[in-house]
Amino acid sequence: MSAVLQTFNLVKTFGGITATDDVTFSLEKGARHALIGPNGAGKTTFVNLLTGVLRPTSGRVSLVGQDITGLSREARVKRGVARTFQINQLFRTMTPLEMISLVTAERLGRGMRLFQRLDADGEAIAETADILARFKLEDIMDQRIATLPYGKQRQIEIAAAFAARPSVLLLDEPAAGVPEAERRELLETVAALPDDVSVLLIEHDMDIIFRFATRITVLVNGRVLTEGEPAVVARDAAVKQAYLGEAAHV
Amino acid sequence: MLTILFDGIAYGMVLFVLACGLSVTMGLMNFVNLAHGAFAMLGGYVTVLLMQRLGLPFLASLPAAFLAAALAGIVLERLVYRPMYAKSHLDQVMFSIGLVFMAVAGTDWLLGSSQQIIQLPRWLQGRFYVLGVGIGYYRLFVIGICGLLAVALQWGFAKTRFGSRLRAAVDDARVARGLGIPVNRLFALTFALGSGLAGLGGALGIELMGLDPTFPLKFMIYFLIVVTVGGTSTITGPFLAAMLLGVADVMGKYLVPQAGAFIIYALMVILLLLRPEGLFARART
Amino acid sequence: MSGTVLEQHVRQSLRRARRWHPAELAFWLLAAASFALFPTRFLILNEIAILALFALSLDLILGYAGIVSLGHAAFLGMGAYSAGLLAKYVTADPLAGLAFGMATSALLGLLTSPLVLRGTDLTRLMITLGVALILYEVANSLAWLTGGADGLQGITMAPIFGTFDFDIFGRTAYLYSLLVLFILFLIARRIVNSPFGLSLRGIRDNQLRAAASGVPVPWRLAAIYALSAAYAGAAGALLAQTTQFVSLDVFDFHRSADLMLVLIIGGAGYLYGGLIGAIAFKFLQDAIATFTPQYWMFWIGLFLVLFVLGGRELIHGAIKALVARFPERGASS
Amino acid sequence: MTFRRTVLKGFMAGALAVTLGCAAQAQEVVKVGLILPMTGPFASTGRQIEAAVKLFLAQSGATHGGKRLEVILKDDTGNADATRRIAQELVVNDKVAVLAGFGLTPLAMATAPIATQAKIPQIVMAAATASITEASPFIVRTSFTLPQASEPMADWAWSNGIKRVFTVVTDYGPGIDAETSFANKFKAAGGTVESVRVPLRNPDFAPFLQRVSEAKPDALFVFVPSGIGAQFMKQFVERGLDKAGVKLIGPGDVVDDDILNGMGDVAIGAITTHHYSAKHDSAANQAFVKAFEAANPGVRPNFMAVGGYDGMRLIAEALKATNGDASGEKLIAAMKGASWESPRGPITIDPATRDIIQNIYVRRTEKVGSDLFNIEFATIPQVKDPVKARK
Repeated sequence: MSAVLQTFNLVKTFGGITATDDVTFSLEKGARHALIGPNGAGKTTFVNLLTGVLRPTSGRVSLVGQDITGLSREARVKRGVARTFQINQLFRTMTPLEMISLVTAERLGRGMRLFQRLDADGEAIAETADILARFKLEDIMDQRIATLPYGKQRQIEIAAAFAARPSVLLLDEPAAGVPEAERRELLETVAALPDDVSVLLIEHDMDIIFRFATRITVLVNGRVLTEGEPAVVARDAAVKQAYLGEAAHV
Repeated sequence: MLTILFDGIAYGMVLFVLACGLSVTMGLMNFVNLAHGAFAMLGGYVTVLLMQRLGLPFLASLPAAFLAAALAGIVLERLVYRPMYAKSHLDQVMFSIGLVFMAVAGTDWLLGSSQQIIQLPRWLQGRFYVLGVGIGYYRLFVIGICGLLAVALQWGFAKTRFGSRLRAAVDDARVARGLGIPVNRLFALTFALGSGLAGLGGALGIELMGLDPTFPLKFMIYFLIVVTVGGTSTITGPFLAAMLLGVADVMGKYLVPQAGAFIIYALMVILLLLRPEGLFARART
Repeated sequence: MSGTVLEQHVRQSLRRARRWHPAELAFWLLAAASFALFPTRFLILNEIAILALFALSLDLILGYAGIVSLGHAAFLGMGAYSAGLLAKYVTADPLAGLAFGMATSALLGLLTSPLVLRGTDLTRLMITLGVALILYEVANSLAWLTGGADGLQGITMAPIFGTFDFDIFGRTAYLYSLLVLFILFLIARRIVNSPFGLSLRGIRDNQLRAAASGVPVPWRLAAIYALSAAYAGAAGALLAQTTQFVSLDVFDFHRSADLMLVLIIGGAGYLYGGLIGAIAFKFLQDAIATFTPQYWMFWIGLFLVLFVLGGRELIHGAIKALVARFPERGASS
Repeated sequence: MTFRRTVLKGFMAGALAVTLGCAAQAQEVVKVGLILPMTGPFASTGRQIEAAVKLFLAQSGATHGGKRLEVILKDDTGNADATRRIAQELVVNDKVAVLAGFGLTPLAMATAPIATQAKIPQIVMAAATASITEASPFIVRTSFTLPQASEPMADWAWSNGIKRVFTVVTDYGPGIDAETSFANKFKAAGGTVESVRVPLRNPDFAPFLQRVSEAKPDALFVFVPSGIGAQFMKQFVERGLDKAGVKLIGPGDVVDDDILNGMGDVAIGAITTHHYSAKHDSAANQAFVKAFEAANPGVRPNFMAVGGYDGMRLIAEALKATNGDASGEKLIAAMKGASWESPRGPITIDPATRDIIQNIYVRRTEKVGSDLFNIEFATIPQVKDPVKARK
């Protein structure tokens, strides 16, 4: 196995506060890697540094050996780093079909085609259909996203990220707030993600973490506290004290 | 040269009194009230009518201008402004432009479209010289009044209970509400005060800026520049912005008359580019 | 691959979104019929067509990309003066003037887009307003070129294609403006239904997600801003050519404010809003100005106030009822 | 004060077109499209002219040369695009035989191509840039030209011991006309001139007057559109320029009769050259002023009114001369050389330029009783527009 996404001594400060403190981290190819930590540990900041929303104060980010520290958000997406958000960020006035079409078109570099007809682009259509089927959105593809149930919206959030055909997928609490009835379907979706996609899962829910993750990194106060296999991390006394102590339902 | 500086300061002072109400309402309710100038015009016309029809002296008509505009502010805030707070900026802009149109045409219909003229009392006419700098009595009077007002406002804003509540509400209306501050009533009062000040400014400005029904349209841009450049969270911000604008405008016309109003608009765009939050706004995280 | 049945469905669904609704066909048939129906009203019809094109231009940025502007007159004026000056000093050919006006406006849009594409809505409103005012002052002070406050005099247009002369009844002018409007409308319709148009709606809906989906947001916005500027420039060029006169008024604030009103009346984000708004606005203005020539501004103002306070739902309800069932994403408010 | 009058006028203006329109259907009608700024900053111009036009029709009747004159009043708000569109609509839809009015130079210029294309006389009753009559062979002017009024001022100033003049004019056609014609003439006589131009929409004269005050000239030559004259006057005095011995001179626009009384004593002593004063000493003028004030209580006719009055008379006279033939070429031919005694004195339409030839008077603003008037004390007879005369 080789590293896909790596950071080296990543630091981010806001004023006097250090949100990310010297994080060196590596995501292996095909990994199911969980990033956990108590609230305010700097998980979101870290994800924002990985995806280019924020620029680090110092340190580097690299993707398959290439430095991407200076690249914009959209350039990173083009290179294969996609993400979902903790709070849904959807094109609410669109239908799932339109939203997936948009991402697909961008991936295929059609974004500046002013006169292309959407229904005349076979390659894009095939790809869109594939995503819709994979995420079981066929039946609702023509309904306005804003009117769909929350669990479906969460599904679309993941589908939209996946439609960018990433090699690295960052899932920010994918099941947060999803009602029990829709939860199973959503977890199946996550489980069914193809093996060649490396997944970084930011999660609170230990149930989900132990179900999917093969590796865990614990972030506390912006630093990496420890990293290892789930069983090992779960036994770690420092982790228990810093984190698991609060969330007792292991 | 110094005379021009003096003129610019007088001009800026009037602009400040005209616009400061707008800056507070914008900060407090996040509401874009382009019709602010209509209240100023009301104050101006009240002064003109009182002086011409009832023969009231100039000084006595100034408080009347303030009161009339403040009263109009209270009534309109209650009746038509309140439902607008929840709407988008764009809707607010359209709404208040509509009010401006109504004010302009309504004034034209009632009082005619000509420039209004008032006769200042003798002791405010003419000028004197200090070290070769010509100082107009009226401009000195305006600077005096507006300066006092600015100091009083700053004091009221910083030191009184009303002021501290207002500051809290401007900072974060939701939190202030949670603390039991009656934000709506506070706002109604502020709106009235701001409108009244605009009315007073309109009255003081007749001699300097003229007064005709198109006043709210002509000066809307100036008010907006003061507010956007000065920021909405302090008194000193709009004050400095008004001074800057007044002096730059007058100086610009004096030094490069052919550039006209070009200078101040360019200034506004440049300042907004450098500091989109307003030149004197507090940094917020 | 999940088989071709789903692909077929996807294809059909995408096609359905761009297919012509019967109401649209009826709209354009009526527009064409107006030519025969109102032979004495060509002048106002011409003004409507130009205003509609101008509103279409604003709709492209406001309705499709969510950019507010209180200074769209900057591009109208740029197009008008460019076309007027070209006709006066270089060539009187209308189509050359149209192209030139569009090009200069697009360039202006591209140059000013970095200013406009930052900050909040309020900052945008102010900056667009400021840019238009600056251009007003520039045009005013370049009196040797633009005629300053006296307006640009002495424009005479050559016949279109060398055959159709601009007549005093405005017949050629209206036909010309209507055709330009129609062609540019077709292009706009094609564009908003393209991947590019889809990405704009994405930006309007959610910039965060758009960027996370690989859309280069600033570049797309700059592109649509320049395109919208070109449309406004075309409207300006038509104005200059059909009235054979340009005054500083084209840069004036009330142009931008009226335009906003037009689009708000018609509703943004489905291309027809500007057209319907322009028709309603002009007839309203004409009707009011006929029975009270002096104070129409008051009634326009009252209309605006009532409209924002709650009349909008009424009118848009009526429009929607008229069009029966517009495609779902239609009149998104 | 102005309230009731304005309301009344509003109704009348609206009613004018309607009532005249209905009453005149039976007889053969010649329509006159009267386009004026009735709203906006130049509304006073429109109202003066409209009142004068109505006065003429009331006095002389509407029937001339066997045809009934019908006036259709339209408001262009002082916006040139609107003027042009209204003119076109009047020609195409209302089939007017004559276009009249035109409060500002751009408005007249924008309409000129319509007059040419439709071959319809365009009677300019107010706008005063010299070049207007050259914009179309169908334009005839009954107001004045700024060079016509400004050049005599240069002569008067030079012969009265003024050597250095500072000019302040509004930055648009008429202002530039006034500045250049005065400056050229005055320099040719040997004087020195400094100039500054004020933007058309300008809230504050202070910075411009400050320049004047520092230059300490013998006289300040000023042109501003009537209406903002009062504001200018006040600031002139406020800046102490009168006490510093700077004489205020210029064409008569700044001491417009319409608003002169409202200016107060600051206006006293201004020397102006113009073609009309409400105090012009002639029987024709006294009758005109009396009738005008009777019909419009509280309003004094100004130079705009006399332009409108004579303009309407010109149309009537031309129609009489052609025996009711309202074709454009015939009317224009009849107008050329027309001559009569106007309230302002003897006037003639120059057959060569279609511009007006008239007396220019030198006046001083003085108090007569409790009112301010421009008292004429010298006459330059039969002045042609000097710009076109030189060609």
